[in-house]
Amino acid sequence: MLQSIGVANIDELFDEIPDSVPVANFRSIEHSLTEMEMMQRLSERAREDELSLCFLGAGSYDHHIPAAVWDLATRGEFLTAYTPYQAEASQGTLQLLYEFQTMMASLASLDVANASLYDGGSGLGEAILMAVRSNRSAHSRKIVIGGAVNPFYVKTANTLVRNQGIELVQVPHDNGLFDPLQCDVDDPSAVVVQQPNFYGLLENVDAISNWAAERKALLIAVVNPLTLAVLKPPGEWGASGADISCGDGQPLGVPMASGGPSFGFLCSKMKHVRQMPGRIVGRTLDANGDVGYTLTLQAREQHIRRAKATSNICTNQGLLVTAATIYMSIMGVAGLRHTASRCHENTNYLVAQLEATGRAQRAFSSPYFHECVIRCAGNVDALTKTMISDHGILAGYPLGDIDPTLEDCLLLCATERRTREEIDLFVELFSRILKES
Amino acid sequence: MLQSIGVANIDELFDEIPDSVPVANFRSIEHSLTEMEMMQRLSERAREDELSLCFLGAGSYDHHIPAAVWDLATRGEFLTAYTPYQAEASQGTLQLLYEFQTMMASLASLDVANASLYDGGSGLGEAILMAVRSNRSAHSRKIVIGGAVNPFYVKTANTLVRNQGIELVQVPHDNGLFDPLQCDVDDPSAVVVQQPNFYGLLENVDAISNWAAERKALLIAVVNPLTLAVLKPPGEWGASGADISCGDGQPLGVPMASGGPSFGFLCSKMKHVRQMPGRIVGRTLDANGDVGYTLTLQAREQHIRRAKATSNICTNQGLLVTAATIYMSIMGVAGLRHTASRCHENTNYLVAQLEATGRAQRAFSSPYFHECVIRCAGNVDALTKTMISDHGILAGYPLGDIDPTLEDCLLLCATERRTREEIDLFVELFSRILKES
Amino acid sequence: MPTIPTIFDTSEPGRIAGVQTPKAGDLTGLPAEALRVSKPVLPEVSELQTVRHFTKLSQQNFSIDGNFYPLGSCTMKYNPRGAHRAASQPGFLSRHPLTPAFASQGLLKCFWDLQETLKTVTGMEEVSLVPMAGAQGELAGGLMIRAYHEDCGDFDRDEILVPTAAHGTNPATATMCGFKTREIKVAADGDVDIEDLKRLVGPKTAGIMLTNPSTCAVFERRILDIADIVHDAGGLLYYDGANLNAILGKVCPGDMGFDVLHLNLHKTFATPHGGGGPGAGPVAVNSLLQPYLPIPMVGKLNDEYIWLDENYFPLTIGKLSAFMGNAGILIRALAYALMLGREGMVRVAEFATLNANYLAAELSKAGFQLAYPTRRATHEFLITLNREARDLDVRALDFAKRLLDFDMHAPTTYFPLLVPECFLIEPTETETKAVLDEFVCAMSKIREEAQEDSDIVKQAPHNQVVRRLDEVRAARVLDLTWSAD
Amino acid sequence: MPTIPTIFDTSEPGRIAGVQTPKAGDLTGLPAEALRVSKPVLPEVSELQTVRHFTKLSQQNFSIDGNFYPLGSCTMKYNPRGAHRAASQPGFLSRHPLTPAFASQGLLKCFWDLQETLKTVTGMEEVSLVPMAGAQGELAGGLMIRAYHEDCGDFDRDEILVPTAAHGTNPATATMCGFKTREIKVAADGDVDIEDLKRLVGPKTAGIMLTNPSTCAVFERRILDIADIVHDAGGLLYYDGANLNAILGKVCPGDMGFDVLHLNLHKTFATPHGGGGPGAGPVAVNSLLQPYLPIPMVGKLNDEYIWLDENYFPLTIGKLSAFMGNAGILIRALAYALMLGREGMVRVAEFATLNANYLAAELSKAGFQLAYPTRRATHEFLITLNREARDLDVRALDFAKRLLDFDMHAPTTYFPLLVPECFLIEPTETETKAVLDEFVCAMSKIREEAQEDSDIVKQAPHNQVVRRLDEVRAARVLDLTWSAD
Ligand SMILES: Cc1ncc(COP(=O)(O)O)c(C=O)c1O
Ligand SMILES: Cc1ncc(COP(=O)(O)O)c(C=O)c1O
Repeated sequence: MLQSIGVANIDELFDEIPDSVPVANFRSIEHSLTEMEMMQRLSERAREDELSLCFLGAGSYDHHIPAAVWDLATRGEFLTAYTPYQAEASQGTLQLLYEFQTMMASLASLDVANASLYDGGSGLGEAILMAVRSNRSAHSRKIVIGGAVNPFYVKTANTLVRNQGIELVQVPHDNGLFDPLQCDVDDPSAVVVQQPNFYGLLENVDAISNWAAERKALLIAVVNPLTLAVLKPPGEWGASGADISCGDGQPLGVPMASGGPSFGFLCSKMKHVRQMPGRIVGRTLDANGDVGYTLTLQAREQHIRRAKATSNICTNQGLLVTAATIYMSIMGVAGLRHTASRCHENTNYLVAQLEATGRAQRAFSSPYFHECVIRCAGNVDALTKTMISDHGILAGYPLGDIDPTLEDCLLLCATERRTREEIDLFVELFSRILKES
Repeated sequence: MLQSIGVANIDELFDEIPDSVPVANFRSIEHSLTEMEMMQRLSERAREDELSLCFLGAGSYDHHIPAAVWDLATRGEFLTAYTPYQAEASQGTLQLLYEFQTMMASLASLDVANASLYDGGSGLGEAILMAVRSNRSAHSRKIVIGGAVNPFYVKTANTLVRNQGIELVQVPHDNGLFDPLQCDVDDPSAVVVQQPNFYGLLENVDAISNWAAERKALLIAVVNPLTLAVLKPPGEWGASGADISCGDGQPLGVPMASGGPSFGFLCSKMKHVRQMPGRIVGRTLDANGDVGYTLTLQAREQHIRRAKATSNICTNQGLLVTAATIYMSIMGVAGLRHTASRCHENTNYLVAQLEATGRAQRAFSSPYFHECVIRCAGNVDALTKTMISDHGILAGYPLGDIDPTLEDCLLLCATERRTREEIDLFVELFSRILKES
Repeated sequence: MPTIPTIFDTSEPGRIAGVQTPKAGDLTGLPAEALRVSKPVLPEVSELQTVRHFTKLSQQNFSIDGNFYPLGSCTMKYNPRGAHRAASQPGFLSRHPLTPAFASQGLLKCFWDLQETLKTVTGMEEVSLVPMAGAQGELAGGLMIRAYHEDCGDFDRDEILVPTAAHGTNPATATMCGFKTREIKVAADGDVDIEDLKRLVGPKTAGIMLTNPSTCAVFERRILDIADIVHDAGGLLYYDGANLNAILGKVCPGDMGFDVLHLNLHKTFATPHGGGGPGAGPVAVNSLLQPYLPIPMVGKLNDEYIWLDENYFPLTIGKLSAFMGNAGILIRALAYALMLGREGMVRVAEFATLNANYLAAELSKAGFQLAYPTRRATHEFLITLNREARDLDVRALDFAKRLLDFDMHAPTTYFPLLVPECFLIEPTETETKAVLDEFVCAMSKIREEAQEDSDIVKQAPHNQVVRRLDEVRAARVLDLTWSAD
Repeated sequence: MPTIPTIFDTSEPGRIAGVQTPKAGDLTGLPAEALRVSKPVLPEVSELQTVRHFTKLSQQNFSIDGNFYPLGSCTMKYNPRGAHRAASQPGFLSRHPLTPAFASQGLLKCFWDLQETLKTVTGMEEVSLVPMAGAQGELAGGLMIRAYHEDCGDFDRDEILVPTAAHGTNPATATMCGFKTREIKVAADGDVDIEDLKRLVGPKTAGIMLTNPSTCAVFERRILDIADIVHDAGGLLYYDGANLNAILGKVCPGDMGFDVLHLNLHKTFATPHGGGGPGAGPVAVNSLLQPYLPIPMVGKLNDEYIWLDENYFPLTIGKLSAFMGNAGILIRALAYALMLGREGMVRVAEFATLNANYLAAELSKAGFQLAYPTRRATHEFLITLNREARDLDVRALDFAKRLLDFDMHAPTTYFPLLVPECFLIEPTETETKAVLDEFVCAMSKIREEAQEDSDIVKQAPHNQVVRRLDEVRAARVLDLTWSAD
């Protein structure tokens, strides 16, 4: 090979690198390990972190994932392909994405969906940017955010949008709920509401939706896609429905995996599609007139529109979308519905049993779904620490971390994976630890 | 569908079952579980049995398996295919088997290999039957078995062959070795020797091979295929080489998995091929003159030859062969050679360290490879129990179970997966436990 | 898709997958004459080359995951991925086979549960999970029959009866057990010819091997009579469980007079067949044969699970494998059984039978000839393409090859031998009506093609990676291993 | 292979995968107006139907595991299965993102190790692993540059310079950061036009975004001069790490004058691209920008690993994701880094460069035109098919489509925009010489075909599941979701 190139050795191939750039010094990097040695090291670490039971949600949920989902998603042809730039050689991924878009749009009861964003948090940022671009009638660049929108999402969105002169105005929650009447922004460009909200409570989405519409603000719905099998979908909220819906796809067959990779999804009414960021797949015809799939509306994207693109996103979260599409196919309508309702019933049971101990009660009284805030008679920090250290149990999210008024509160959920026995065990430990502390 | 068939309900479809056969009563069978519930139950059980370190071999070895091996072998197209009866729709499996046959035959330095038998034990049984069919010059149906052939294999083979009037004559081992001169059978039909033998010792295979040849007995070589990367292959033993080689394929990329599924392999000289049991794949041409692969020599098999078949085997261990073929491809010559030699060095180190404690010494003095018998100064049973219960360590195979003269002996090996630290830990525990007991 | 060079063709001396190659170990001290000098023919390729090669090869396989696969007698139904996952857990995969029972309670409990389930499923007294496939189950069964007669001092019983339609493993097994095989005729309606049976049965009869539904794909209606006849003559009844899918939860072999049987877990219990295997062929027996079961089994002693070996079963026929059969397949089967549960098991037989009868009805309406038109289909059924062979000069084999071009695997062909030009078709319960309808369409289309230009069918397949393969050449010009030339 | 109906086409109302469907939970008490009435369009299929559908779909994809995939700028090299396995362990997969640090020491140690490794690899002061792809890394970088200037009281710097050849994400990112983009010319030899740079740089310059090797696939030889020019003007240098594969272990971006950069772990560190993603785009900075890094990072406090959040980095640009980026991808990258080790990293650059230069040389000998014939290829190189377009009326696009018929993925086409009819070809270090030779053959063959009958090429592909797709129609007649009609 060197001969064909006409050099004497490999070093010569680097002769355009100026000598004044020092040679890299990698001495601090270890010598190479074999796969076996690498696995030994990383297995040890993985084992170190294993816990046995999870009652924590707050945006990432411990659901059952059918074995088929990842067996299929990790087939080499899905796992090791690039973005489907050559459509004819990527019909598998492209058709899958078309099916995904159909499922997501339909779950949200909106017209279109894109092929994913990074995650729920950055997805909200993109949704806001999209809304601002789309809502040309708005006078302000202010966005009203419901008080109980996932705080991690709000922070993330803020990082993304503030550089474009967009201001996020968060309305403090009222007993856990978003009351737009307590908002002093007259002309928001968009309104963001989450259903169920971060505290698991059901917002009055119809009223909020109408409130936004009256102000010509676009409505952005942050949702947990699994709950849409049971809850009224954003497209059907109020008189005209939400304009944009976004959220994190983790509940759809993606392991918690420390939060990533998961994927952000984005759905909207058709009229906003040209402001949508990210890949979109369309169905078309080939030279023979047969059906085929291809990336479309690429004129929105950075590789064509460059500085004027709807977003800079390029690599997205395709593999997770693959898994989610397979998950939704296996689960179907009934599977999703039953899973969501079972989570709700399990959480209901958990809450009832906790209240029965006399050491806990609901922090908010309005209806919740799937997840719930519990006020504890005792030190929440000590409780969660002991639960982990002594029992390997994640006992929920201590809300004091994000809201001082909820210092003695835990955000809890019991997914469909939690058995009665596990919940009973948790309740017993909960009560015992609080008593002893 | 019922309408098309012309019945009113499904029950009618069973109306040819006489009423006098009672209806099945499945009340003792549990109600159905979802995949999630089934996984919860079986995960609990799997976890219950986890141990952390393995120094046990005795026919099943704790080797590293590259991740790619099973990722590929469990692709649906390999995993969920049937025996390749329709060759044109099964070229994947067939070509793979052709490549497998090539690798195995070459490892053994023999001409042909079949596409697998059940396991090493039953494989020895089939090898003996094959030898008896093939050796028409033999006057007896006696088989001489070296004293240190894997006792589980011998037992299994015996179950298979004794019904055809074949007698296995085992020569007691002499200091762990097979000395054919101590054998009083004059006209064996075949001689079975294992290399390295069950005790890890290196037999004088050249001499044994020649001894068998002089008596017109076929020589059957039981081997660990991994060791063939380093040890002289059966086809090169003595003046004329072994006739048949068999063994278990577990060391080639198959997890220990409680012993199964693994696979038995069988290689032989070309002149015996028509007596070979099991599937064999051949390369041929298609109607266009292009290369393709198909099952061949089927006239040996039960579905054609019925009562006169070379064996009744039908379903074999194809998937494990798939894994082994991938394993051998990834590892290549160097990978297998280094793995085998590293096992040997690790075992050497283990033995040296154990001897250094003063509480153990080798039971046999002749050279061993990969695995070794250690005589312990103390109660072996108590040792192995404590090792498991207190430390999660499998401390070797107590040979007293199969040979009373070796009651205080352990058969030990340290594969390439065992680190120096693990071996040192083991030696320290070994010495401490024996001291305390 | 092009044909793929062998992995040896892409090999290059000295190339290694470094990340998989441990440091070489020290071999000093080993006798030189024990060491290898010749270099084996193994691939010398990178890991990527291996991955790409076998990915490509896999894509040249039909499979249940990719295709309708109505291979009669083989029960190619969906293999739940959950069962595979359950058995692939590290606690099971990394367990050494010689781990003592006290440290293997999780696994032993699985085996115990499966034994109990299979007892109920078969209606038998006791189960041994050891045999590694149906054929090894048959062998175990034959050896138990032999041991039983010998224990009764009955040394002359050296004949096994099988219907002419029997699967090849039945007579082959009889031979391996040291028996002779005698074939009984099958009557025109597909049932065993009772008169022929009566003629052949006698004091030399060790037993009879039967499937029910039979390999003619019909339910052997006079099974209880057959049982009486054989039992009265002092013989035993062996049930070949290959067709158990048809009657799961409906009737039990134990209630049909069988003394011993095997199950093919890779059929009825949906464990994947892996392109050839592995399978598992547990045997079940009534009390007569219980003492002879192959070891080891799992027992329970004061709430602890234990291995039952020759100490507990001194009359055992012995070991059939070095360790404990195909343990991993047994776990998959248990997982499947748990997911089916009581109600699911019955559904299996019902929908398998519904699908087969529907497909039979539709094919018949489409003008194809059922081998036993007056009989119900069971979980499978037989058609004969004799008429097509005669009138159109296209044989069952041609139909089979042409089906591949329709992206469907062919049914079992030319089995049983007594039905000419036959297809044994088993759609299984996991296929949808749409798929069955497509199959009927494909069959009709192929017949149409044959009517127009039989060469299309006779030269099929056309769309596979290879054209029709020359099997005669394969057996004549033996090319069984690759070599550089 | 036929085209595959959508999963909705095979759907049947009421069909469920029972084994995946938990018992329904109780919803009483929930307000009626909160509940869903409409039924979503989701598949109603069996598990087998799902498995078969997606197995079939997967087979319609080119991938690294199946094909040579020389997509320039994307570094499609072998994705070690071991790295994937390591990250797929239950201890990692089942970890909730809000698990406190004291119970996550295993994971945090992995992140720490990766941070340390990337510091060395880049020659920078500090690393944040948070960004989830290259583009998000760019965003983080841009925001840090902005924050830095604002902290310096320098509010007028609102321009980002990029070469005209830059990747689209660079200008798009500049916009998202609230900057304007100014494009600098590229000289005829592929290097940045220094005079043009000098003309554009100034007090409004916030920074410059560059790759090196550049998107023209040559090493930017005057990088140190560029750094001086920009720094002297008060701007900062951003390094787009997409091409880091070319210099791994040879030189560090930190030594070329860059202040901030991202890496694409899904390129240089071989994490699988999943048909679109996920990736990971860690950012590295020198001490100037350290205070602004996106959170969280991992720190060490008395031998314990801790999360570093806004309490430790009060000037941080903030969070970029709800939790901690693409954690699983980071573990894969660490696994890959461990397996490469010190010596492997250098090998990556050497063999990537060797393969690219060899392929460039061979293509050139075969008569194809290199875009920069006087330059060394780096890990990739550019050819222009301008002559073929002019003389034979076949465009780069046609070559690309025809290559698919040779079972090879096409290189990147029409990027960078300034080179007409170009292919950006990146063979990567994990391909063998034989594969490169096949590519040269295929290219020559296609040109021959074009000479004989250009329609073969212009109407390609011929052997794929679809013929050439009408992209114009796709954008005009928007069909983005399935509906029953
Ligand atoms: C009727 C019948 N009996 C026995 C067998 C043999 O079973 P196995 O392949 O599991 O050994 C088969 C397998 O095809 C069969 O169909
Ligand atoms: C030069 C260059 N810069 C930036 C990017 C964007 O990286 P990512 O796709 O990881 O967001 C790419 C990806 O193709 C690239 O090639």
